[in-house]
Amino acid sequence: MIPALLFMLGIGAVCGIVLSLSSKVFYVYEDPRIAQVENNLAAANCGGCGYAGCSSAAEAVVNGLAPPSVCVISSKEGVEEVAKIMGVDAGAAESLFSYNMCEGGNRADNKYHYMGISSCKAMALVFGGKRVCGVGCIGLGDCVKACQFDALKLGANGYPVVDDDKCVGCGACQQACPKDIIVVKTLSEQLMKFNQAQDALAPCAQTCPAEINIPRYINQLREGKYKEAVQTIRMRNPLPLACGRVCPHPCEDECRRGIEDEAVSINQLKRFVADYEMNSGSRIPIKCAPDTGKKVAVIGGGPAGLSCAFFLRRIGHQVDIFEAMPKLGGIIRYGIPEYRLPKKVLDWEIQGILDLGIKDFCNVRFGVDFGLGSLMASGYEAVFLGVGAWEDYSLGIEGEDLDGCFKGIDFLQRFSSGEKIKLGKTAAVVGGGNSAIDCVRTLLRLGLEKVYIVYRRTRNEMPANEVEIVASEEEGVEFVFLAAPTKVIGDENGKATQLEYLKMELGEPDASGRRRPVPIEGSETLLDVEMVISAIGQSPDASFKEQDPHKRMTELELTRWNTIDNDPAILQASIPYIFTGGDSATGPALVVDAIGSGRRAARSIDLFLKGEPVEPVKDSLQQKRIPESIFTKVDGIKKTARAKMPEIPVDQRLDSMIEVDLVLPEDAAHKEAERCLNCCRICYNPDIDFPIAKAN
Amino acid sequence: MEYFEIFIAGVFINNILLAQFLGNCPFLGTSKKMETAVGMAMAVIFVLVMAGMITWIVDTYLLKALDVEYLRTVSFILVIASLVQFVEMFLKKSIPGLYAGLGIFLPLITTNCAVMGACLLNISNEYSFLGALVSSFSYAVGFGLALILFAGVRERINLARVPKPLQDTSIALVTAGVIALTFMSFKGMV
Amino acid sequence: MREMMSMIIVLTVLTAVSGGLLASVKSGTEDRIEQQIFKFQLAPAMNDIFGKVSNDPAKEKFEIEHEGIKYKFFPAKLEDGSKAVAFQTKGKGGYGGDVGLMVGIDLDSDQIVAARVTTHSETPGLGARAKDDPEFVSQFEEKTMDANLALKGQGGSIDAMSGATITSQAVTLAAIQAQDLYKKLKPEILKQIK
Amino acid sequence: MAQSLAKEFTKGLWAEIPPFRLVLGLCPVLAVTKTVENGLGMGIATTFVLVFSNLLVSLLRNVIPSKVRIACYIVIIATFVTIVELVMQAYTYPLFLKLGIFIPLIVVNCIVLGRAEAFASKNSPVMSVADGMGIGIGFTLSLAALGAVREILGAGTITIWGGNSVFDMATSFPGFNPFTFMVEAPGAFVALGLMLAIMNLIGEK
Repeated sequence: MIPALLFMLGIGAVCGIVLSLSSKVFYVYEDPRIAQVENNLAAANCGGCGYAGCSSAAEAVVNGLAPPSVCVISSKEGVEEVAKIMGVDAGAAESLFSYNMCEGGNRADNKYHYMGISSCKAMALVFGGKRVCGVGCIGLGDCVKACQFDALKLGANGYPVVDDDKCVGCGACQQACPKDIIVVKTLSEQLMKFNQAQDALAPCAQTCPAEINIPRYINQLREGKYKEAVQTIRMRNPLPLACGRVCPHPCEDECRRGIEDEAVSINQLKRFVADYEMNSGSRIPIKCAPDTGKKVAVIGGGPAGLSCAFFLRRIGHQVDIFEAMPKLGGIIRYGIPEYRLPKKVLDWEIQGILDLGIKDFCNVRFGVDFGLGSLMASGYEAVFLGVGAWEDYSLGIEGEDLDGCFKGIDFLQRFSSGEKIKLGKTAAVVGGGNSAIDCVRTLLRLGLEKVYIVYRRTRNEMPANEVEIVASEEEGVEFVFLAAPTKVIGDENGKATQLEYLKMELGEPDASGRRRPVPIEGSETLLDVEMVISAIGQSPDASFKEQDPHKRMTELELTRWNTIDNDPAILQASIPYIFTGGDSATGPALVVDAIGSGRRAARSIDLFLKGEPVEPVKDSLQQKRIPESIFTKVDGIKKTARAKMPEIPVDQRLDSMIEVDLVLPEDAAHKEAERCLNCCRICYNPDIDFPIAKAN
Repeated sequence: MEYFEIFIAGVFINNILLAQFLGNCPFLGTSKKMETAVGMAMAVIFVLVMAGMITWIVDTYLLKALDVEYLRTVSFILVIASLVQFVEMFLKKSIPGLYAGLGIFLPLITTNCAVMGACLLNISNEYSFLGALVSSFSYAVGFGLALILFAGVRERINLARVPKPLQDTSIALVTAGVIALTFMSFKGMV
Repeated sequence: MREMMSMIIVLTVLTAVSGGLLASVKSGTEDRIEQQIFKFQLAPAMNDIFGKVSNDPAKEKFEIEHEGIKYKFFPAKLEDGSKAVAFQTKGKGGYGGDVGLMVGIDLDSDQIVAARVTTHSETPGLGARAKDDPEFVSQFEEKTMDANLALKGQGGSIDAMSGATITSQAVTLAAIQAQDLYKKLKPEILKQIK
Repeated sequence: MAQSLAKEFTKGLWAEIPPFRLVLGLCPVLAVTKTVENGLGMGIATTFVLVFSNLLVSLLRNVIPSKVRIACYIVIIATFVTIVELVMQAYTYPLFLKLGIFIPLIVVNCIVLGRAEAFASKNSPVMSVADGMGIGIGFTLSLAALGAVREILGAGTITIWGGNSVFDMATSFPGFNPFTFMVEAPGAFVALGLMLAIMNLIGEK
């Protein structure tokens, strides 16, 4: 009895002393959460989880490599406890979901006859799989086999479908997939994903500046899943209603169907599902990641600022928008006329974004009412500068300041703000872009008798959207091509009466590929107009740089076009905590460009806030094309006519600012969606070959 | 020569995993990837040799001397657990490079019956100190050998189409059975 | 510091309590364990070796220490009146460790009365036969202390069990050890028996 | 209370039955299941340790400092293992001999330590005992089942307590030849693997 007692006493004391001393002597700092998590794992160190013991597993959980449910013997309470500990850091606590990029569409042909074992991994080893399409899903269901939670099925078309309720985000499927078709990402990661050279991307999705997964939402529309389609769009674009109306849809230029037939009318389909949501009377809930506790200021409530704020909010940051105008929207509120984008629609859309918990402060001008100093003092850790390009270029000709002369954006904005403008009976709008068209079409609706467009090149070179040009032609605008204004002539009261211009002829093509107009000597011509509006482009108004007394402001660099200088891949300005995008960084561009750059800036800001190096997306496409995905011919297409956009007849639309373009009816939208070839989405034949494809 | 026999017997004939059935949990757990298997094998060699020595000393100079051999189980496991925890803390602080490669496997070994089992076998075989050292080492090498072989096979099996009910652990066990069968042929070698 | 102290104290107290508890369980079960060992390991073997005896070997057992190891000797009075002693030795080298062999030796003629395998953990069906198969161990009967009890393959006089050479060898090693021990300890054994 | 108690108890019998659902504690599972008797004996010994160590860990859960908790749990478990060892030696000696080294190795059975840490250290003593009992009985049943399969195929018999054969293949199926492979080491792996597959098959439906 005594020796046993003494022996155990001794050995216990020795072990206790050694352990407690060495825990002090060999103390190494590690994330305190690792110990907390480890305390809630089973501590059997059994290795059943595949990690080297409980502390490695705990470390993996804390580093976000393993889910809280990593432990195979832990109780449910243990898992919840771990999840709670990890909940302190929202970034890591965000639940992961599998997400498959490739889902349904047409099949790719076989390159060879495969007779090996039924495993994607095995087939991928042989020339990257038997399908002609090198990027797509192989479809033998390695991911399904890998899933322990029954959350994956091979769907009716043979591609994997994820059941979000069952998926725990363990990542087994992602590891099993040899093609990166199925990826496990948090919502934030999905939102911050940018097109990369190795992705399975249809040409349209490569082209879209906002990088919307176009084939996915068209497919969802086709299946009647309108809500899901809207959600797909909102992963990349917070303004589907606005874009569905005003986007010049560069995506359609690359549509494979357009090679043999007319391109799919992608934008009308977007408008169809977006309008469906608005008219359904209820908003589709938008998921956001848990709060991170970081604050970001977005200056400028235009498309770029709204997009940046929307995505920052969705990945968990607190965002406040500062806007100089009385209402949010920027150029799409004040630059785009009511008949193209009704204010009611825009209000509805912006409210949806604000409902995520974004605060807006309107009627405050950066540099005047607040500055960098006050933002920093209020605890904002980063700033997105999206002030747009509102400064019209002037023609630089004599008589430009006469009564009756206006500048394009200024005119549109003043009109939209409800200002009463003294109008004449005839007007000439100088310029060939969308702003010029917006001006002439607005003027027509204001009751002018004769409206001219004066443009120094020909119709072919007009940068405005084709549909806009056609609409203005229909509405009776008169085009004066190859004309360079030289003088505005006024009467004795200083009122404009005539516009003098020189006739031009086309010479050699210039850097932009357009043929340079050359003036014809002595060809001065007079046009009788009471109003002259110059809409020849804008540049950002960077007056805030001088107005803001904060010293740091002098470090902000501008380009010679007055745009804010930034690194185009990460959109960081010369002051590290300032990011910029949209027109204020690029000069006037498309709404959808601004939306894309807003999201890209959100990604950079997120990295910046997390203290990680702000690096460009690897192999980022940024609207470059993947060469192998751009075809010159497409076989087997039966020509079917593209859906025609319904619109209000010309005789009914000129009396008011009523919206001209209408949404496609449901059956037409479905018919149009059927025309989509579902490029880069499914690359195998699901009917044959393997039992796993048949069984599921 | 005697030590050579102990070594061969420990590695092949009485292979701790496949013939003695000790240490099977990490055998299945850490054999999914070759990388983990190698790390685990090294860590086991490291710990088992140390544990073999220290438990032999505890047994000979304390348990037998005090005539309290029935406390062997308690004292061995306590000593092994403390030793592993100590080594882990030591490596983490002093040799972080080694810790990253090998140390992270240490906690997995605390409750590894291969370590405890080998120490108990050393005692029941009445080895001398050197004999215990050699046999601990050989058991550990045997463990590593089986683990690495098994990991290699398992990586291949991942490519094969296995009927659903047999997937994962199930097929792994059957495979382990086949490997154990090959090890049976070493019987009678010494 | 308080944390360290509590770590040491809790662990020490716990191990001490454990030691005390185990010591009392041990002392409570000690006698019974001894009986069990005798009953299940030694008694059946001894029965086989000696047949009927007129004394109680378990009660009269004595211990002799030789080269640091304590050996238990069980004296027996056989039916024919002759005296014998039984003791256990271990042969190294079986598959699962050692093979225990109980050897009974006639004190007058110095011949082996019989031998039986007591403990083994050999492969069932093969090595295990050493325990169940009387033929193999019966070869030791009536062998003198000078007989070469090694396997025939190694120049001795014992036939190995077919398919179980390793076990057979372990058994013969135990038998040779018994011869050796008996020869060295005979005077002391006689002194103890009186 | 009664309901959750029943839940903790029954989950060990199917939902979390070791070693099938929780692939843990494999060493004794493979090593001692040559016969039903061995399997049952091992299972009961493990259950005893599970129940009492769960109880004690649960009682002491607020006293033990977290840095030495593993060491403390191990001491508690090892103490009960030694008690089992001594008691088995005193009362079921033949079984003790057959189980051999695997009795002390209950200490390092991941199931025991796993339950102590994952369950008992966070729950009340009553719950912990129910949990230990459930898991222990599940473990015992699996061991016995595996033992039965291996013994029938490998030796052709089922033997329970004291060497009485309750079932003999040779009498039921004349001409049956024992499949010695099954009682050897490789057979253990294969038998467990196949039984796991059968469990999966049943679970799927």
